[in-house]
Amino acid sequence: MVAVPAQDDLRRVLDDDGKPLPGAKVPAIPDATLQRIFDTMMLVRIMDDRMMRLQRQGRLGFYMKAIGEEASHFAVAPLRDSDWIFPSYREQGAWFWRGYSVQQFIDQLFGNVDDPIKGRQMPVHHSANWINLVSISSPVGTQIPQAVGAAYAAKVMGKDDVSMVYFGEGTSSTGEFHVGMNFAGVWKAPCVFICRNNGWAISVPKEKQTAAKTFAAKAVGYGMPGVRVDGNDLLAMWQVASEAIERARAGEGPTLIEALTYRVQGHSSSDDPSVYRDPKEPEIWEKKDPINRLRAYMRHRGLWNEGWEKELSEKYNQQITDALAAADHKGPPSVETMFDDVYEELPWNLREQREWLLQQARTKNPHHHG
Amino acid sequence: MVAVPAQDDLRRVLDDDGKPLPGAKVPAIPDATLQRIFDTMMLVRIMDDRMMRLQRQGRLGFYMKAIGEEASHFAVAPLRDSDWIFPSYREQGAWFWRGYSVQQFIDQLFGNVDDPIKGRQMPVHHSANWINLVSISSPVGTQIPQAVGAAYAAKVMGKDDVSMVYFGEGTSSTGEFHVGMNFAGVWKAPCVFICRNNGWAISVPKEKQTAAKTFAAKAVGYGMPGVRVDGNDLLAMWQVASEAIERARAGEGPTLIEALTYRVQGHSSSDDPSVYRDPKEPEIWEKKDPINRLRAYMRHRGLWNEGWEKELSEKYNQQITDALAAADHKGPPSVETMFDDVYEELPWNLREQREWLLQQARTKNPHHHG
Amino acid sequence: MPVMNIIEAVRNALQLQMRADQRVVVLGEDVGKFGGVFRATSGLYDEFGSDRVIDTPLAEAGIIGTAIGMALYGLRPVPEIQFGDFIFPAFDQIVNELAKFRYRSGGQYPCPVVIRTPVGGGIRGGHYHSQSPEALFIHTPGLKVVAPSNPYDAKGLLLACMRQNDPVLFMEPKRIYRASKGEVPEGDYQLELGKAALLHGREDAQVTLIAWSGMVSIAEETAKKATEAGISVEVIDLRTLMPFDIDTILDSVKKTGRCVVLHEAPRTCGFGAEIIASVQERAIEYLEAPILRVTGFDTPFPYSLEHEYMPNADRTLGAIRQVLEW
Amino acid sequence: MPVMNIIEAVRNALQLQMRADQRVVVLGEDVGKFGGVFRATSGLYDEFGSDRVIDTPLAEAGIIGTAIGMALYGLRPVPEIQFGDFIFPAFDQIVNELAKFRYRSGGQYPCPVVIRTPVGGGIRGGHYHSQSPEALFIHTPGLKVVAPSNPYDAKGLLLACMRQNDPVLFMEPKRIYRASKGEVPEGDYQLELGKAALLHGREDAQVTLIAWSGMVSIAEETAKKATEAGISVEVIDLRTLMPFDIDTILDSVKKTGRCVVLHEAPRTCGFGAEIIASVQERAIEYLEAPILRVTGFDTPFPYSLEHEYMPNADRTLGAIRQVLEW
Ligand SMILES: Cc1ncc(C[n+]2csc(CCOP(=O)(O)OP(=O)(O)O)c2C)c(N)n1
Ligand SMILES: Cc1ncc(C[n+]2csc(CCOP(=O)(O)OP(=O)(O)O)c2C)c(N)n1
Ligand SMILES: [Mg+2]
Ligand SMILES: [Mg+2]
Repeated sequence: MVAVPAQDDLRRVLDDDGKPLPGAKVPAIPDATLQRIFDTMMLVRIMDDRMMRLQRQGRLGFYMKAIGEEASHFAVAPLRDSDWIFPSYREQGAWFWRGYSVQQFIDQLFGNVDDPIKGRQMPVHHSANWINLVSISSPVGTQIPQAVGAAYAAKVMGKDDVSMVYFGEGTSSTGEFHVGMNFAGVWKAPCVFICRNNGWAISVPKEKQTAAKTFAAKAVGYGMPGVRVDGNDLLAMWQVASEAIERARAGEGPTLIEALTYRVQGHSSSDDPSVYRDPKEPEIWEKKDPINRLRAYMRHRGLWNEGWEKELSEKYNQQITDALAAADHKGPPSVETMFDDVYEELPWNLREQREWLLQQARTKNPHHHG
Repeated sequence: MVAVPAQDDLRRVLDDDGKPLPGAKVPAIPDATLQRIFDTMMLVRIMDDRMMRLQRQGRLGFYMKAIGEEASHFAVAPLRDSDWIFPSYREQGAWFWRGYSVQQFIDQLFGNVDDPIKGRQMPVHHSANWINLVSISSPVGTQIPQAVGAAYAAKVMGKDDVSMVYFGEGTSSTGEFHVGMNFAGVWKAPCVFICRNNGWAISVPKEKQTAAKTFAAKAVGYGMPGVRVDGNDLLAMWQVASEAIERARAGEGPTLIEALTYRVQGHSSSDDPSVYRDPKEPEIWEKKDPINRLRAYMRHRGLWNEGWEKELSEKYNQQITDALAAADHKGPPSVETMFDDVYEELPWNLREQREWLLQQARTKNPHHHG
Repeated sequence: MPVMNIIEAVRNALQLQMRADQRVVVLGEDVGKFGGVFRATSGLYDEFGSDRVIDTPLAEAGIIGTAIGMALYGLRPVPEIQFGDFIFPAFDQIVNELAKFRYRSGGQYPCPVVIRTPVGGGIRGGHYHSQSPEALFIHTPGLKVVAPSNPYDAKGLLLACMRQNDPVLFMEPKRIYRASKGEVPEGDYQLELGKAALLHGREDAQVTLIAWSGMVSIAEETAKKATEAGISVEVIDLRTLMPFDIDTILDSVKKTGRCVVLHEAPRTCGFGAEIIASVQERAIEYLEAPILRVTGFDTPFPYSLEHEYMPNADRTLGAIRQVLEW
Repeated sequence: MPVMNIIEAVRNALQLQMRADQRVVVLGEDVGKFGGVFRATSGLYDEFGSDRVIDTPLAEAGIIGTAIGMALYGLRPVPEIQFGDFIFPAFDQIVNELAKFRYRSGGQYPCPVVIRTPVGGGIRGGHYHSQSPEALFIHTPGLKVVAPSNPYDAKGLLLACMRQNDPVLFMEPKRIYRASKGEVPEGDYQLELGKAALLHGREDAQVTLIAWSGMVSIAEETAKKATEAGISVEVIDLRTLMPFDIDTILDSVKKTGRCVVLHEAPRTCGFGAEIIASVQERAIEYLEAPILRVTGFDTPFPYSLEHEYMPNADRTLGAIRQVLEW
């Protein structure tokens, strides 16, 4: 890994057809691990597809897909369970990889009584402290210095945990990106930065985000290595992430990884890309689809067969169907929970407001008292 | 100028004794201009010295010196009068160069009735719109995106004005630095960024600000050239600034200039560096004093003689003495001016508060009404 | 007269002013080709080009910081912050720079920047697509704060904002961006800043109900229900929050002796508190009852319980009954 | 008992807690070797080392953002913001992240960060070394706001803050950092958050005077002058602003029927407004006069006219006379 990445040196292992490139060093990923990764990528793809259809039917308020970007989620695969992940809103794979269940995922989308965050936030703003996945925020970039703080904490507490933080290329324009990267460099924090460069920030193309040759090049300003990797190449993602994680754990400091991928569909269920971009652009990228490439590679290796994929797809479709059915019977959290967790204990103003709300829910003549 | 400055290529013209370095291209600065620059540097040095003594005598509330950093102020010398300057608080030379008078400078320090900013801000927070010097703010870095906005405005309004913005190396850690630099890169804004690297941010050494090899290297992340220059070498400062200004005016975009210099004394009149740094450090730098080096160069060139410097020093000391005497007779701005300029016109709440204050100033029984 | 919704009225105002004044530029995230995530700037990019309708990098501090520099140099920037909830990365540029520039420079550097941003809940937006931050900016000397509740006011006020020389935070009620429709003159007109609108004012009004932005529609609904219940309520739509129209408020409260303030933001230290303080300082002897507040609760804005969180007509009517029965 | 000033009391609290709890770290600009520009952390670097007393790069958003991450992982960060005026670059991290983390994660991620910052005017600091931003944070659900006025309270409250699990903004009155001296126990003690101090409370008190932070000394001076003028004033030092001690306020106001609120921040939408609103909602029938405010003016904080800007005892006494004569 070099401090200044030669602009066009893009780390790749597989070609677009999933064949190892001549001379490429293929990372030693255990077969079972590789299969679990493929399994999880399938779940992400199926979940995205089902949830979007649900949203289109008006049964789900909002959703954000990762279609075409799934491989980039698996930078988390080489992490240990005790390592912390600070995700953005487009890394479903990271959640499922750590064991976040289909039911939990769907309960969060519906904000029902079983939602791990008690229906507090919009769909896709998950949080799962039992697997060290940190609460997702809407304001982009805020998680970057937070991840650096957690990495620093691990270091001074004598643990050798690493933190990994995800963000999009558009988010590299925020002040949060800068202060987080800069603190990490100075502190040699055990932190791995994954910039998911999917080419677009809603309607704004990457060319309008920065004049830098690459996003990886921004690492120079922070005295850390910057690596550019084919984000649709699972093997390359694994390789580059493993190196950065080992570096961090060994006390050699942070790394910025630019995962080059593409947002094949709209920004979110509310977005319509046809207004601002050429429909041909996504088509080019569909040829580089990360799942197709991994599938092809695994087939060559004899780690994949049609039947297995069919099973996976049936299994996950069934799980989703069941989870939706279960979610249908779950109501929202009870009204009084609205006041919990603002503070550890309710201060008088919230106690008062809570009592008032409960009482007016009971009476038919609601009225507000001071 | 190259996009990635070789880390140790420091642009210099003069050696520490003021002799042109072998093979160095000496910029063609008209003799009169060079003498005016020296003249202005003398004024800065004398002013700093006198004001600090005044402050020590308790006759001035607060002051900030630029001793040892004066040459870096003259990146503004190759600018046109119509170009805009967004200073930080440590570039006295830029103000005097544009014709801000000793009396105005001192009236501002005292915040008296003739202070160009009506006594609104602390000492050294000057503003002079008649010479395109923008109001200084305490929050560091805020002027950086502002300078970029002004540069963009000039561009879209079809003017070929350039804006130049100053900040310290510590300020490069702020989010404001990042967003300003990034917008400038994307917009190819006619803006010149001068990072005065004087080694210290109050008590924090530059090593604790960033892990980057140099501050100039941060330009890479914004797709603009970064140049590192000996900030105590007036000729090199002029040369590098002229190149950046021409580039900007020609529509080729922004440049980051790191002016390597040193804060020989305390951060401000409130600071005591002996608590946090080795007193030997400043001594090394006194040998590189920018005024000594320019003086030596000009002497070789026959552009300086002792008598002239003596005249300058007498002239400015006299001007300062006179200005102080005049300032002594000037009271603060009148009470009612406190409410002006919050808005173009006083809204009712300020009219009411103003009347109340004036009335209670009159009566001996002040009391507050709603 | 054409019927417009708030989005269309805002777009129309921007278009008119950009045609009238070359110095006006629009900047922000997705405001260009896309025309903004709420489409308030759609069409402007095609008409005025990428120099005047600017898709910026993703950085609110950069949007406001550069807008300030543009204004200093002579442009009339109208930046858009995509959601009011995302204005905080620019908070320092707004409260320490934009608001203070004229004052701190002794009047040398006015800073005519009009910041447009959608605010308020009711769109299932949760914590970060629902906030109503007006109180923070009203507490910041140097800023004006404008908050229209309907298309006619939105256009007239926005035009007025773009033609005066102080910085303005222009808050747009996103919940009713499209739902609120009304007749809006195609041509030019302005509404004076600092003047409230008195809705169905009447001599025999028993209660004064004060609201702004998205809550005005709730106030209207409440007034209707009140009338059905035989209670006559006079509604004040403040329209401008800083400076707010104290005279219209006092005239009404002195008449009714009873007042309720309705806002979406959390109660504690919300703008309702200032209205109450200002009124009782000037007219306590007219008050027949305490001034009550119907507001959001002192919690972050919830997602699933949004409906329970938002003030509604029943709650407001309850408060009106309470001040009457007091 | 040793006599300490506020700086010494704060330092003493930090030192005790850092000794008692390995998880406590201090971070900020110049807090390390230099010990802070006000020297509040001096000595800590030598005793606890650079891992726990951290000189950060110059970026408030980074200081608070990393402090949040530290707290999530298990440390107890006590960041210092060098001046309250420089807290705004971190505003998003404070109001959108720190304040909401526990809530938005369904209680999974508490965020025990105690932000120390010096506030208030009176040191010839002009716009940017004088502000009193409490209202902005009191209006932000999820934060606690603490504002001691003397060394004893500063130590007891800071220790309490570092031992509870909610984020706190701890505002220190810089004008009297050294001027305010008093006896402070060397050892450990805590003061309960949310409890005000009633100063010279008396049965026959005629007026309730409410203040906090640097204004408490002005309130005391006013009370003295009032006594000389034959007026008995009861002073409430709120100490905690969120949650504030409504009971102590109501007990006093119900007794006196007259109240004046004193604060340094600009009047409009300041915390005084909330106190007035809350009191009149609960006790208007006890009020013999409007509740008046003595505050900073609605301007940026001026330099030369600082003395004229700052509330003082004469103005406060004037307001007390006014509520008495009303
Ligand atoms: C501070 C902030 N400003 C604006 C937004 C609105 N917004 C949500 S996502 C987004 C684009 C993010 O693009 P990128 O970082 O590339 O991530 P991607 O969506 O492509 O994964 C914007 C502008 C926000 N969430 N936060
Ligand atoms: C946003 C902000 N944070 C903190 C401060 C306090 N402060 C004033 S100057 C300074 C150091 C600045 O160092 P540098 O940028 O290197 O400029 P120099 O003083 O060396 O010229 C600090 C931390 C400030 N003025 N603004
Ligand atoms: Mg993107
Ligand atoms: Mg410096």
